[in-house]
Amino acid sequence: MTDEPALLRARGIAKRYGSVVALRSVDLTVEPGEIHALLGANGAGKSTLVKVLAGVIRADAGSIELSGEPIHPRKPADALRSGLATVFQDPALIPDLTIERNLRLTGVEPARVREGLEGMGLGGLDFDAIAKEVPLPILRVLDLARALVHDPQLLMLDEITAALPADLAERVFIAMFERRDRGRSVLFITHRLAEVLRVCTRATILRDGRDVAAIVPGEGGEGRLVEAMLGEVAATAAEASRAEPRIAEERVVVEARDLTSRDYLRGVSLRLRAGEILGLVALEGQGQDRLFDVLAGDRPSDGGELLVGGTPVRPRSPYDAIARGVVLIPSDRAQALLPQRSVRENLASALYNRVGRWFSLLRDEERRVDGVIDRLTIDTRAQRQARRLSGGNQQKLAVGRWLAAGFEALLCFDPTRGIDIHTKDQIYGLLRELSAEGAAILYYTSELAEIPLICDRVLVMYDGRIVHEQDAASADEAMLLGAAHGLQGVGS
Amino acid sequence: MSLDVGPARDTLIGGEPPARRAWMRVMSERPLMVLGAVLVALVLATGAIEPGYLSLRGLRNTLLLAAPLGIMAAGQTLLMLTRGIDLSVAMIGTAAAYVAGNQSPNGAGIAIVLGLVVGCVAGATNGVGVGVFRVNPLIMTLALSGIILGLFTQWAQTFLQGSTSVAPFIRTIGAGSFFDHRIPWNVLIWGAVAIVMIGGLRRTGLGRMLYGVGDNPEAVRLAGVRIWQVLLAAYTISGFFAALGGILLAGQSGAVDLRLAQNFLLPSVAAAVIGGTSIFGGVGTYSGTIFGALILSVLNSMLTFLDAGQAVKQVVYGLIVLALAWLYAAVTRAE
Amino acid sequence: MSATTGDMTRSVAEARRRWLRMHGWTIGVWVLLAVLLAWYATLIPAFGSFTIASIAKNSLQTVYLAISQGVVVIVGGIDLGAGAMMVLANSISARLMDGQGFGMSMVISAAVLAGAALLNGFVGWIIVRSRVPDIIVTLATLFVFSGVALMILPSPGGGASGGFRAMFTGSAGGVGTNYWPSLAALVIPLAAVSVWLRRSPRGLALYAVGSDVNAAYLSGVNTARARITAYAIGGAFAALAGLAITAITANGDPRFTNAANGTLNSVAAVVLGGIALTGGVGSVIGAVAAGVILFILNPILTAMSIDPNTAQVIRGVLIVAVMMTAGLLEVRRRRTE
Amino acid sequence: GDDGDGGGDGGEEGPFTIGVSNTLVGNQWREQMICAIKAQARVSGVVDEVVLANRDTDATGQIADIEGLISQGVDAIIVNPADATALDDVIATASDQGITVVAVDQAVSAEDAYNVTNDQVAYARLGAEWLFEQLGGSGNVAYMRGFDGHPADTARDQGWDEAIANYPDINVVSEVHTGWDPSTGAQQALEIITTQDVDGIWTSGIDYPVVEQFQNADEPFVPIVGADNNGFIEQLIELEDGGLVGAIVTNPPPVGGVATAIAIDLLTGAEDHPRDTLLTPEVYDNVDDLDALEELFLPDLPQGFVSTMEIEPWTTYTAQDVLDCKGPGEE
Ligand SMILES: Nc1ncnc2c1ncn2[C@@H]1O[C@H](COP(=O)(O)OP(=O)(O)OP(=O)(O)O)[C@@H](O)[C@H]1O
Ligand SMILES: Nc1ncnc2c1ncn2[C@@H]1O[C@H](COP(=O)(O)OP(=O)(O)OP(=O)(O)O)[C@@H](O)[C@H]1O
Ligand SMILES: [Mg+2]
Ligand SMILES: [Mg+2]
Repeated sequence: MTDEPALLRARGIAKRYGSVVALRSVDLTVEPGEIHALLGANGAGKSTLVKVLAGVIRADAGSIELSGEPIHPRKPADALRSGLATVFQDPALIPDLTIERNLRLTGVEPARVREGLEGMGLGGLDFDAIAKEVPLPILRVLDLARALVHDPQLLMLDEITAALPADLAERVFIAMFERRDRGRSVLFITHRLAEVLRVCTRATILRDGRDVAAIVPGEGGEGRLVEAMLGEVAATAAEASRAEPRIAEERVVVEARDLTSRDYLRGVSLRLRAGEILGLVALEGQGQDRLFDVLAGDRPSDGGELLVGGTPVRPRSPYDAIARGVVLIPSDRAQALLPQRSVRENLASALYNRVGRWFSLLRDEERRVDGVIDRLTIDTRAQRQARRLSGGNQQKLAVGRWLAAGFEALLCFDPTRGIDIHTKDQIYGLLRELSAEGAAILYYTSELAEIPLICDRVLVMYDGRIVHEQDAASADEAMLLGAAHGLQGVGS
Repeated sequence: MSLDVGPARDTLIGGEPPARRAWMRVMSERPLMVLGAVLVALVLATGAIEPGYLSLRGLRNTLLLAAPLGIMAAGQTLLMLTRGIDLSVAMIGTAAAYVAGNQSPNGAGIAIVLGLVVGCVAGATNGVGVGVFRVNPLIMTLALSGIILGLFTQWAQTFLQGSTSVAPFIRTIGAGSFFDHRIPWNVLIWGAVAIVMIGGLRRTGLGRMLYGVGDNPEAVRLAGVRIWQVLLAAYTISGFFAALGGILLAGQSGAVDLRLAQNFLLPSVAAAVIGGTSIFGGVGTYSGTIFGALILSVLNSMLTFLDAGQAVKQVVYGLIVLALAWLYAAVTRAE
Repeated sequence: MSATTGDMTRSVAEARRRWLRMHGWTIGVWVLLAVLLAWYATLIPAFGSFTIASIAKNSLQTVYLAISQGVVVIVGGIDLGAGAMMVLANSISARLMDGQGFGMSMVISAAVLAGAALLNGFVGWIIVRSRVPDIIVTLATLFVFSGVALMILPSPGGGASGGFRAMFTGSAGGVGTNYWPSLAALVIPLAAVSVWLRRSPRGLALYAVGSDVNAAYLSGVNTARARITAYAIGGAFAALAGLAITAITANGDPRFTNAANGTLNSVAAVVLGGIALTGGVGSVIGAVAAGVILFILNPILTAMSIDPNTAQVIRGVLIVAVMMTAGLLEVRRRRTE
Repeated sequence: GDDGDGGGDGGEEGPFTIGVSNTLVGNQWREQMICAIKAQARVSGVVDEVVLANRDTDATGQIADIEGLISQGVDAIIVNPADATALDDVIATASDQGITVVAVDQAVSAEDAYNVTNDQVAYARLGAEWLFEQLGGSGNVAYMRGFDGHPADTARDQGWDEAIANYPDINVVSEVHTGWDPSTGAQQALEIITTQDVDGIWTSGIDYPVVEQFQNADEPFVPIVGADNNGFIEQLIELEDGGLVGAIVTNPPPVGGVATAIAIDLLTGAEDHPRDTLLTPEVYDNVDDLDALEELFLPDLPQGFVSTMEIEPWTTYTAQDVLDCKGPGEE
C-alpha cells in the first residue's frame, strides 16, 4: 500500500478455542502515525486478535511483522519489548493489590504513571487505594497510563471507552491524538461508531473471524461501517419478512414499578405481557444486566415494586423467581451449561430444583428431554459432554432446559451473541413460537437489527432508566441508537 | 520471510504417537477396564509373593477388608463430585463406632441406629458450614474432625467410658461371613451401598444435582437449585456412610479406640481419586471408587506380606495417587 | 462523573480507614495474642525469662509452618505436604548432625533448606505442569515425604550440636532463660519474607497470581514461576520448622502423625491469620500471630486445669466460627453490591 | 506446693502439686496409667493437685508441656516420655529448679530422672519362651510387633531375639508391625491366618482382635501370646474348651501409681529410691494358671481394660479408686 514498511502487518492469523473458531484468517495493517479502528460485532474476534498481537495467546497460524521485522511474541513482556503495549478488554489490574503495588508489580515507576495521569486530569488519584475498590472507569484510564509509560510504537486499546463517561473518554482521545501527532499509532477497538468517525483514520472490520473490509470512516460514514459489520444479518433482515405485528394478550406477566438498585437502576418501570416479545436495547453498561438480575431474583432491588402475575414479589433467589415462572437465559452461556455432563443431563438440569423431586427421576424426564432435542434440533453427535458442542448448540441447551422445565416469562439476555446466522434463525423462530403459545419474553440484544425481526415492542434503556418505548415493527436502527445514546431521554 | 507464530497446543497433542493416543482413548472411554486390569495385575503379583493369597479365603479377605474403606470412600466420592472433600470421615466413623460401642449393651439395633445418627449429625454440621456459611470444605471438615477428636477424647474418659467393645451382632456384620464362610456380611452391606450410590447418582434428581453443583454451581443456581440444600444432603449422606464404615470397622477389629478409623482418611480420598473422581467436581463414578478401594486393599495385603513397613506403604500410596491423578488430568486435556 | 475522580483523591481520614481495613485482621490477631499472653502471665506464679524463652522457642515450629503454608496459600495453592516436609527435614538433619560440630551442622542446615526448596519447587512444577489440583498433588507428597523420612530415620533418634541448638533455643541444651535467639529466629525470617512479599515485584507476583491469574498474566507476570517460587519458599520454611525441632529436641522423629499434625496446624494458622484460601489476600504476619496463639492455648488450658483436649475443641470451634463469619459477610457483601 | 519452690531433696510436708505429661490420648493403657497416678496421689493425702498435660503430641510438644508445668511451679513431674533422649535437657532444667521428675513406662536417659518401667525386654522374652515351649521348640510363628521405631518395640524385639536364639527350629514366617492399632492388627492377623501356615502367634498386646479373626475366618486356633487385656483374658477363659491356648504377659498400667508413690516418697523424704525401678512382668496361661486368669478377669469392664490394677507393695489405692479415676480434690 505504501513504500515505507507498515508499522504492523499481520497476515493469516487464525485461532481456535476447542471447537470454537475465533479467528479464521485475519490480515491487519497499521501504518505509522494513524489511529486505526478495529471493528466487528460481538464475538467477531477482535479481542482474540489483540491478544495474539500482544503475545497473550499464540495463534494457530499466521505471521506478524513490526516495521518489516517478523516478531513472535510469546508472552506479554515480549510484545512490550518490541513496542506493542495493550490495554486489554479484561481488567489487567490485580483486584487485591493497591494501585501502587500493581504498578510496582509490572516494574513501572509510579511517579511516571502519575505524570501521565496528570495529563488526563487524574493527577490526584490515591495510589494506596486497593484496585477492586477503585471505580472501573478510573482503572481503565490507569491501565492506559501504565501502558503509556512504555511509549509504545503501537498502542492497542480494546474497548477502553466502553466503561468511560464522556469526559474521561474525551481525555483518552486527547492522549491518542497526542500520540498520533508524534508519529506513533493506535489500534482502537470500540462499539461506538461515533467515536470511530471522530478519531480514526482507517478501520478494519472483522466478521466471523475474518477481516471483511478496510474502510476510511469519513467516506460513506456510519452506513458502510454498519453494513460491513453486520453482513449477513443485515442481508437477512432485509429479506426475511418482518415479524407479523400481533396483538399481545392483555395479561401482564411481569410488571416492574420504579425499580431501583444502587446506581444501576434508577427507577425502571415496564410491563411484560403474555404472548409478546418485548425487546430491550441499551448501550453497554446502562443497567440492563442489573435489570435482568433483579427480575430473575439473582439480586434484590433497593426500591420499587415487582409484580409477577399481578402479585407483588420480592424474590430472594433465582428459585423464588423460577417458582413463579420467571426464568433467565444468562448473557454468558457458560453460566447455563454443565460442561462435563451430557446433553440430556443439561436439558434436565432445571427439573430438580425442588427437594421433593430429588428421590427419583421424573417419570417424564425422557419424554420432556426428547421433545426438546427434537424441537431445537440439537446436534447430539457430542452427547457425552456438553462442552464439546459448538457454541450454537450450547446456546440451544441454555434455552432448552427451560423448555423442558416450563415457564411463563423468559428473560433472554443477548441469547444470539456469537452464534451463527442459521442457529440465530432457529432461535428467532423458536421464540416466536413460544410467544405465540402465550409465553412472555423479555429480549435484550446488543444487535439492533434483531429488534424488528422478532420483537413486538421495544424499550430503550439509558443510565438506569427506560427512556423510550415504541412498536418494534416501526423501529429503525438509527432511532434506537439515538435513544440508546440518551439523545431523546432524560439525558446525561 | 516471516515465520509461523507456532503450532497451538491442541495440534501438538493431536500429533502424539498413535500408540499413546490409543492408550489415552481406552483410558478415557473405558477407565474401568484399565482399573480392572491394574487390579488383576496386583492380585496376581500379590499371589506371586504369597501363593496362599490366590485362594477363595485370600480373595474373601480382600473384599472383607476393602468394604469399610469402600463405604467411607462413597461419601468422599459424593463430596468430591460437588467440589468438596471430607477430611472428617475417619473421626466421624470413629465417633459413630464409639457411640455404637457405648450403646451395645442396649442391643445392636439401637447401637447401630444411634451410631448412624451421630454420623448424620456430624455430616449435617459439615453441610451447614459448607453449604450455608460457605466455609471452605477442607477447613470445615478438618476443624470438625479436630472438634470430634477433642470431644471424644474427653468423653472417652468420662461418660463414654467402657465403650471399647461392640455387640456380637456388629461383630458378625463387620467380620463374619455366610455361605460356608465364603461371603463376608460386610460385603453384602457394601453391595447395598454400591447399588444406592450408583443407582442414586444415575437415576435420581439428587444425583443429577450433585453432578450439576460440582460441574457448574452457577448454572444450577440459575436453574433454581438452592445449592445449600444439595450440599447439606451430600455432607449428611457422607456422614452416614462414614458412620456405617466406622461401625463395620469396629465390628471387624472387635474393639473401638480413638484411632479406629484414622488410617482410612487418606485412603478414602485416594480411592476416589484412583477411581477417576475429579476434585474439581462434576466428574466421577462410584464404580471407579469401588475399584480404587479394591486396588488399595490388594496393595495393602501385598505390602503386609512383604512386611514392607509404614515407610514403603506411604511412598507407594503417594506415588500411585499422584500418577493416576496426573494420568486422568492428561486424558481429560487430550480429549 | 468527575465526582468519582474526586472520591479517589487522597484524604487522610479515608487513608486511615483503609489502612485499618487492610490490616485490621492482622492487628486483631496480634491483639488477641497479647491478651492471651497477659492472661497466661496471671495464671502462673512467675512469668519470667524462662517462660518467655519457652514460648518463643516452642512457637517456632508452628510459626515457620504458618509462613510456609501462608506463602503457598497466598499464591492460590495449598500444601498438605508441609508437615511431611518438616518431618523429612527434621529426620534428615537429626540423622546427619548426630555427632557433628557447629560448622558441619550449619552446612547440613543450609543443604537441607536448599534441598527442601528444590524439592518443593519441583512439587510446584508438577502442579503447574500436570494441572492436577494442588490438594491432590500435595496429598501425595504428604504420603511420600513422610514415607521417605521413615526410610531415612526408621526410629526416633539422631542428634544436634550445642551451638546449633543455641541458635534456635538460646542454649546448648535447648532449655534456658535466654530468649533472644529464639525471638531473632522468629522475627528475622518473618521480616525477610514479608518485606519480600510486599515490596519486591517477584513477591507481589505471588499476590497477583493468587488474586487473579488472568489479570496477573496480562500484567506480564510469569504465573508458572510465581507458583513454583511459592512452593519452593514454602518448602524451605517447612524445612526450617524441621530444623527447629532438631534444635529443640536434638532428635529426629519421623512419625506420620507429626506430619499430619504439622499440616493441620499450618492450615489452621493460615486461616486464623486472615490469609484467604482463595489466594491473594492476607499477610504472613497475621498467620505468625495465629501460629503462636494456637501454641499458647495448650499451656493456658493446662494452667487452668482444663483438659488440654479442650484446646483441640476450642481451636476447631474458633476456626469454624471465624470462617462462618467471613462466609456470611461475603454473602451479604455480594447481595448488597 | 503452690509457691513453686517446693520439692528439693525431700523433707517437705506438702501439700504438693504433681504435674503429668503424657503424649498419647485415647489409649486405654495410658488412660489407666493416668487414673492410677491420680488415685495414688489422692490416697497419699499429701498431694492437693494433679496437673495434667495430656494431649496427642510429639517430643517437641512434650518439651513445651513440661516447660509449661515448670512455669506453673509444680513440685514433681511424672512423664511418660515420647522419646528416651529428647527430654534430657528439659528434665535437667526441672531438676535444677528442684522439681522431682519420674519417667514412667519408658526410661529416659536424663541423669536426674527416676525411671519406673515395666521390663519390656523380659516382657517379650517371657512370652516368646512360653510360646516356643508350647510349640515343642519347633514350628512356624507369626511375630506381630508394635509401633515401628518405638523404644518399647525396640526393647521387646531385643527380648524376642534373646528368646529365639535358643530355639533354632522356630521359624518366623511373618513379621508385621501393628502400630498398636487394633484395626490394623486385626487386618494383618486375618491375612496371616488365612493365607499362611502358622503354628503360633506372638502379639505385642494387640491380642483379642487377633483371636477374633480366628473366629471370623473359622480357622482352628493356634497358641497365642498377648498382654493382660481384659478381653483377651475373657477369650482365654471362655474359649479354653474351644481349643484356644494362650498366655498373657502382664504389662500393668499401675506403673503410673508406682511412679507416683515413688515421687511422693522423694518429696516427703520418707524413703529413698534407686534411680531405676524395673517391674518384672508375669506370665499366666490358660493351661496351668486358669485360676489366676479368672481372678484377673473383670467381667464388667471393657475388653481394652488392662486387668492388672494394683502392684504390690507400691500402690495403696483400691481398684475402685482407679476405676473412679479422680485426682485429689476432684468430685
Ligand atoms: N478463552 C476462550 N475460550 C473459548 N472461546 C473463546 C475464548 N475467548 C474467546 N472465545 C470465543 O472466540 C470468539 C471471538 O471472541 P473475541 O473475544 O475475540 O470476540 P470480540 O470480537 O472481542 O467480541 P466482543 O465485542 O464481545 O468483545 C467468540 O465466539 C468467543 O466466544
Ligand atoms: N471436540 C469435539 N468432540 C466431539 N464432537 C465435536 C467436538 N467439537 C465439535 N464437535 C461437533 O462437531 C460439530 C461441528 O462443530 P463446530 O464447532 O465446528 O460447529 P459450528 O459450525 O461452529 O456450529 P455453531 O455455529 O453452532 O457454533 C458440532 O456439532 C459438535 O457437536
Ligand atoms: Mg461455532
Ligand atoms: Mg472483545
